[in-house]
Amino acid sequence: MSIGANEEFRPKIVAFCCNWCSYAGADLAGSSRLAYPADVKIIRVPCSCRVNPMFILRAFERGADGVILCGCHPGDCHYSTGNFYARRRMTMLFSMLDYIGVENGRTRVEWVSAAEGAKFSATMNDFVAKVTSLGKNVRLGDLRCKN
Amino acid sequence: MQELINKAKELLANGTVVRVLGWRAGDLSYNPEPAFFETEEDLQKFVYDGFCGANLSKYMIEASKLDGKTLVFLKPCDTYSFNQLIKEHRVDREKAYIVGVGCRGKLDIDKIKEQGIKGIESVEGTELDGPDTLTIKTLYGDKTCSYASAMLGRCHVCKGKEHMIADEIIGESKDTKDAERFDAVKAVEAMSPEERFNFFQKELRKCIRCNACRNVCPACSCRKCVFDSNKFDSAQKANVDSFEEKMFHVIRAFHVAGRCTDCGECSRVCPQGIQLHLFNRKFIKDINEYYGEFQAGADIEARGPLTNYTFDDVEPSIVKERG
Amino acid sequence: MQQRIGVFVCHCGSNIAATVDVKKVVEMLALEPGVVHAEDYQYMCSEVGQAKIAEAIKEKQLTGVVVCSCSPRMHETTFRKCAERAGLNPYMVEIANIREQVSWIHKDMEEATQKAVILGRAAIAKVSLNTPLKAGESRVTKRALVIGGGIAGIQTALDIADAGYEVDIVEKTPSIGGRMSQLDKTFPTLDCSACILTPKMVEASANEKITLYTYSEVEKVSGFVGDFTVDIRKKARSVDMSKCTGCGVCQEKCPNKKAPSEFNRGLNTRSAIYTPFAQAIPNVPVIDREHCTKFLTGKCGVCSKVCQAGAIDYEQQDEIITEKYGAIVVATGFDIIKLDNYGEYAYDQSPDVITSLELERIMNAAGPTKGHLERMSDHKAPKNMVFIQCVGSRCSDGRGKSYCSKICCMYTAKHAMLIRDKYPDVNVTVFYIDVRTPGKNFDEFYRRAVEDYHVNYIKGQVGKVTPEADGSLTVHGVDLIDNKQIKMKADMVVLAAAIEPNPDIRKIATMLTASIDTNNFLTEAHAKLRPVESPTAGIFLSGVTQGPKDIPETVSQAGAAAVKAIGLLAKDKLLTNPCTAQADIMACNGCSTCANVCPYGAISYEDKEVRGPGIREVRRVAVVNSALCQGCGACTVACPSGAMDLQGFSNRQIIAEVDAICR
Amino acid sequence: MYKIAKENLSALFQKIAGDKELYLPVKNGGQTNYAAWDETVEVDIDTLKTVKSAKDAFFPQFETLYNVKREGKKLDLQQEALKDKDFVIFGMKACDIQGVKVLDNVFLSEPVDTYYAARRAHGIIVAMACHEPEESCFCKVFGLDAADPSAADVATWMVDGELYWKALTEKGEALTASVKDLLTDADEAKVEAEKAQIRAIVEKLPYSNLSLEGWGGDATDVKFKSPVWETLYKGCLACGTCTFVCPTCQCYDIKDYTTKDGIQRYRCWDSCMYSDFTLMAGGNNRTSQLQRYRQRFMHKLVYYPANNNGMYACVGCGRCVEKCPSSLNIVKVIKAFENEGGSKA
Repeated sequence: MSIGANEEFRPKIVAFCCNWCSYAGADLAGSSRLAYPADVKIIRVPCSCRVNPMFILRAFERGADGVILCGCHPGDCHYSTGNFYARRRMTMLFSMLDYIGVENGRTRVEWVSAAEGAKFSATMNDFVAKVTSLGKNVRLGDLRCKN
Repeated sequence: MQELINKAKELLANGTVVRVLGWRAGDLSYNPEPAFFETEEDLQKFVYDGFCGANLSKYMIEASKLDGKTLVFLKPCDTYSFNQLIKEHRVDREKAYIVGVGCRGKLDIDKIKEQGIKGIESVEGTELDGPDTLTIKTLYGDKTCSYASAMLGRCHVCKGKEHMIADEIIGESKDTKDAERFDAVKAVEAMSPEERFNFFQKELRKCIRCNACRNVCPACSCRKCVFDSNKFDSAQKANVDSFEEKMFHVIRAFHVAGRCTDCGECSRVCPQGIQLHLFNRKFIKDINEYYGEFQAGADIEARGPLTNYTFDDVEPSIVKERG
Repeated sequence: MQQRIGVFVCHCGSNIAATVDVKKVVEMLALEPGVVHAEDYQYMCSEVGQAKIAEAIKEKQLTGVVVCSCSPRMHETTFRKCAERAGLNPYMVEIANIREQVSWIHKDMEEATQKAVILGRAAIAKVSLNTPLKAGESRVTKRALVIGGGIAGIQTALDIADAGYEVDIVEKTPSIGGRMSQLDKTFPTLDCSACILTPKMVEASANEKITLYTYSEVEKVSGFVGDFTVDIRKKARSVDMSKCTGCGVCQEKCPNKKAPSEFNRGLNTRSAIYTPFAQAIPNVPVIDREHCTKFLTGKCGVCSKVCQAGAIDYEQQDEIITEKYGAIVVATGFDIIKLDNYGEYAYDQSPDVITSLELERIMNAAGPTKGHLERMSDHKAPKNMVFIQCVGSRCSDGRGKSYCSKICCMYTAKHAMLIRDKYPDVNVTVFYIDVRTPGKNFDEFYRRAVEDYHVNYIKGQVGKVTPEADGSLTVHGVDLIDNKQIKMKADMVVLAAAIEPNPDIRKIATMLTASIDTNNFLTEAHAKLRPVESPTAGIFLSGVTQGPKDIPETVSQAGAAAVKAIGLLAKDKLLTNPCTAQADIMACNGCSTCANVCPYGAISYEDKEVRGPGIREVRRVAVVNSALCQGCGACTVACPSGAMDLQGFSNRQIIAEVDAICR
Repeated sequence: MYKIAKENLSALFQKIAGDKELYLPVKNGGQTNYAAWDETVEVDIDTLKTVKSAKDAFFPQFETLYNVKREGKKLDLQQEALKDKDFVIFGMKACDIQGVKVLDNVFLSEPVDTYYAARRAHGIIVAMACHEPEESCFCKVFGLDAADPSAADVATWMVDGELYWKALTEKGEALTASVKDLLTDADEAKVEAEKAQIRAIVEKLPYSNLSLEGWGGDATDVKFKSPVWETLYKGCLACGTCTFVCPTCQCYDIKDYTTKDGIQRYRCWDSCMYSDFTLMAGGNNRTSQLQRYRQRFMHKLVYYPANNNGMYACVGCGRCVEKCPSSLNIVKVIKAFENEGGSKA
């Protein structure tokens, strides 16, 4: 699974999806056969507020090239307020990563409802394209996790 | 200083407190240490001068577990930390008798050494009501420097001379602010991403992972720090460049975001002189801009910005839009 | 203990196997640490597939199971139950979603197989850290709440009450009855709407198990399935319900009759003290304080003077009623869209351009024209009528709704037929995109309109309606079949405006934490298999709140929602989600940060003695009430020391997944 | 004895670095520490003390011991290569060299630490005399001569813009030979004057007359049980600054890092100040900061000398004096016992 010099760069993308909206949205994208690149791997969490910034940093440390967090639209959280906290936490984290010089295109939050399979697919396509254009995450990866 | 000692003696004598938390004179003229005093005799070594920069709030966590009240001397900036610790139930207000002490800015011996002054035998003029110029006797001759030029970086952006909490106040404080609090952060923000990355790499590469910043921090008062526990598989004491450079300080800053009072102790104690406040102050600046002005420790009742929300909060994409 | 993990890869017929090299996935995952068994099968969810899992659990003494199959939202429960039957704790099962997330969206076999392997590894990494969990129990309050008192809400309430449970209906307007009460006749049988609805309304009112809260709104909802607590705001009626006899004298004598009648869609006016319609239930008027002279100027008080019962109470205040419920049914219904985006139809310019719902009122004997078909501008009988279909429905340009409103084809056929029947000299033309009449006796109904009543159906769209100086209207349209422009005179134009969910639904959905789709219809737990349940446990969907439907469909769905609610209320206890937060008291700071973000108030603090190496002290520590905790995890991130963790989605489990994916 | 003008030092460094690794004090972000030389670094041989000691050159803060790679269910162990190339460490002071001697007693006695031994075998120490000793210095207390770092392979002095160079060992001679063309002959008169001046300053240092009376290998009971510790430790924040800047602290931890396809086993410095330092499966035998604090100084001033013929595990470099966030340090400990420790038997 290593990337040779001549091979096309394929990013590693971790997508955290809340169980109630975004994961269901991803399921809908699947059952509607709305394709997005295989580079995206989804981790199911109960709510966007379950996502600890440490998970995102961990992903980057372990070699992820981009991390996206998807949750219910503000106001539609299954747990009423979870995504509001997630929104503040991620704003802070992303701002800090940007501040220390990490390309801000590598992080994203998107609100995707259970009915938005098309949005899920479009979001992932767009995000993968963005991260691909940024290339390999060299600024945050741990040397020991190199390919 | 004598007034502080008299107050301590009085409160010990009348049984209001059973111990005093203050600073004990060091064996050099610039190294007083945080210390507890239990008797009048102990207090002979009590000192309060320009080098008493240590924030004593955090020591009150342990003192709160002891029987009886502790008299604690807090500078204006220390009182924010104490308030924050009350809010987080880490100190017991009832166990503290707080004497707010005056402050005219605290001194940094390294700031004196940076002026080329070596072999320091004594520093004079450090007391609260001392002169504007310090006289320094050294093995290589007598030197002078201005008080302000020897102040800790944090005092140049002082939050103010008001004590947020105190049972009584002894001594006058002076305004030492002569720079804008967020200028240093803004200067970094103004760099290109590449420059920012290189800047922080260089700064953080110095880290030796001694944990002094964490251990001195009143907000980092966890009984078991995530870096010492296996809860996140984050227990690493290795000084492996990549982790310190990229993760450790970001995680630490995030953990205290919204709780950090900007007391500046982390930057004061870093043996490698890393400008750790650049992280904490960045979060404070963002919080102020996105969620409204917030000063941790100013108001015990106020809800912390990261445990709060409004429906119309900015989206994380603001980071991108702002460029 | 070394884990013994079994991996089961499903072909899902060819759904997975056509794109994923299932054998390769088995082969690769068998190499993962801890994996002692790996196999594939056609349909893992089938009885045979489940038997394979059960057998492997027993024979290989598996401690964890990974099923690579469809979404866990589909079959996680199936496989958990299977594991439980085989003696393995059901929470030792993890699903790798290689259908929705792999085979259905990727075409390249190598790429898809590789991704399936990675998702399998992540699930293996996670299951290695799983711990057996046990579901707790919570009580069920044997009372249901129905939000909305239209035909959907009434039917649901009647069915729940029939089963012997208490049920409350909260209706925003002064009377139950809803949209159906505004209709004149109903398709396809053309019986009178009021004749079939009124008995239901009376039944609901008379049923001792049913409590009606009319002129009331849901204000606040807390709690969870089986144990909701709801605040209901009973708006001040200004009329004492216990005293009012419903004689109607107050409405008659009310000097201010200038308020637009909501019931008649603003086509005429009503008094400031009013019941919306004659058969209103309860038959107790309300004072519309925005139009009442007494409230506006302080002078008047006529109603109070004429009321023999002394029921008028100008001082009455809103009242908040707090009640507990085990289940909540949402039946908030619909309204028609605002036509602001459709200026070309001149709805705002001419009173003779009306909506179909307005036509219902015009045709109704109790309506503004006492049932006479006449133009609202000059009260003359129309000679030519044009119906325009799909106004705001099936819209692709973003002005209206993308969906089909479903009922318009049928009600337009009904209107056309009724008009042609009663006024044979009126020419009726219908412009349509498609005529959609699936349903029992529906197409026959439409054919009658065309064949027996000679309604002129034109396939084509209307571009513009122009009001002329002589009071007539000119309709500019296209005939797509003859491929020609049409320009015709009309005396009245009727717009089949799209329907949309009641605008209050957003607020209600937020209170209920029920998800809604982009069109504001409530989302079902499963679009096909669980159509009357919300993904939020204990919330059920009745009627148009879930999607466009006609009366018979609404009534049958209302019954279905009732059955689901009854199924819940029949239980004494519910098993609770064991994936709840837990505080490690050794690491807890007692700082209260977690409690600040808990939406359920599930975290409290206790002084507990803590013992550990060199530690023996009383500390303030967090305690989670697992019956209240819903497992969102907000607290786990707020906790600075990581003392708070979420069972089933622990920090280490999620990190293990991250690591496996990034490997 | 040879000399070289200060402005020619970069040529010297370039020459040495031609066939050996070269480590020397480098300024980065305002702080001076030992680092590998290359043309881009800012060499700083004027700062008396680097923040960290030169210990890393022989006992790095982090080093990989071996890697394990997993392929399917097979494991492949890959030993980390030992140091097999000579390197020069330039600018070490007398105290830092004594620090290495302290480490030698630990790592070179049986069982020999092969990683350390390889680095020692390949390391060439070029020492520098302390031009301007500072108030935190107290190497004299341990019998060291800041003016004449004699335990090195090469000793150097910086006098009036010229570096005086004197080979002391065979390794030193060989290194000298390899850079001979950059050096010129010199007489020792200026160096002797410099030594005298340094020694005069050392006499005046505030800590130079610190007494170690009562310390040493026989003092275990008396010191361990003293109530003095109860006051001393109170200000300690339990950070690891003192241990990490100390030239003699040698405690380490061995941990695994999970890589993509296996683990990396590494060792890293540990600090006896940390709460989990002696944490074992069965609990922790040091449960309070008092115990941890006491341990550090008992080790340096009592246990180590007891096992190493009276040699103290402190070299008087004074780094802890300068860097402790709470201004606690070994000098304060020694002084606190001056009136107390000996008499309270």
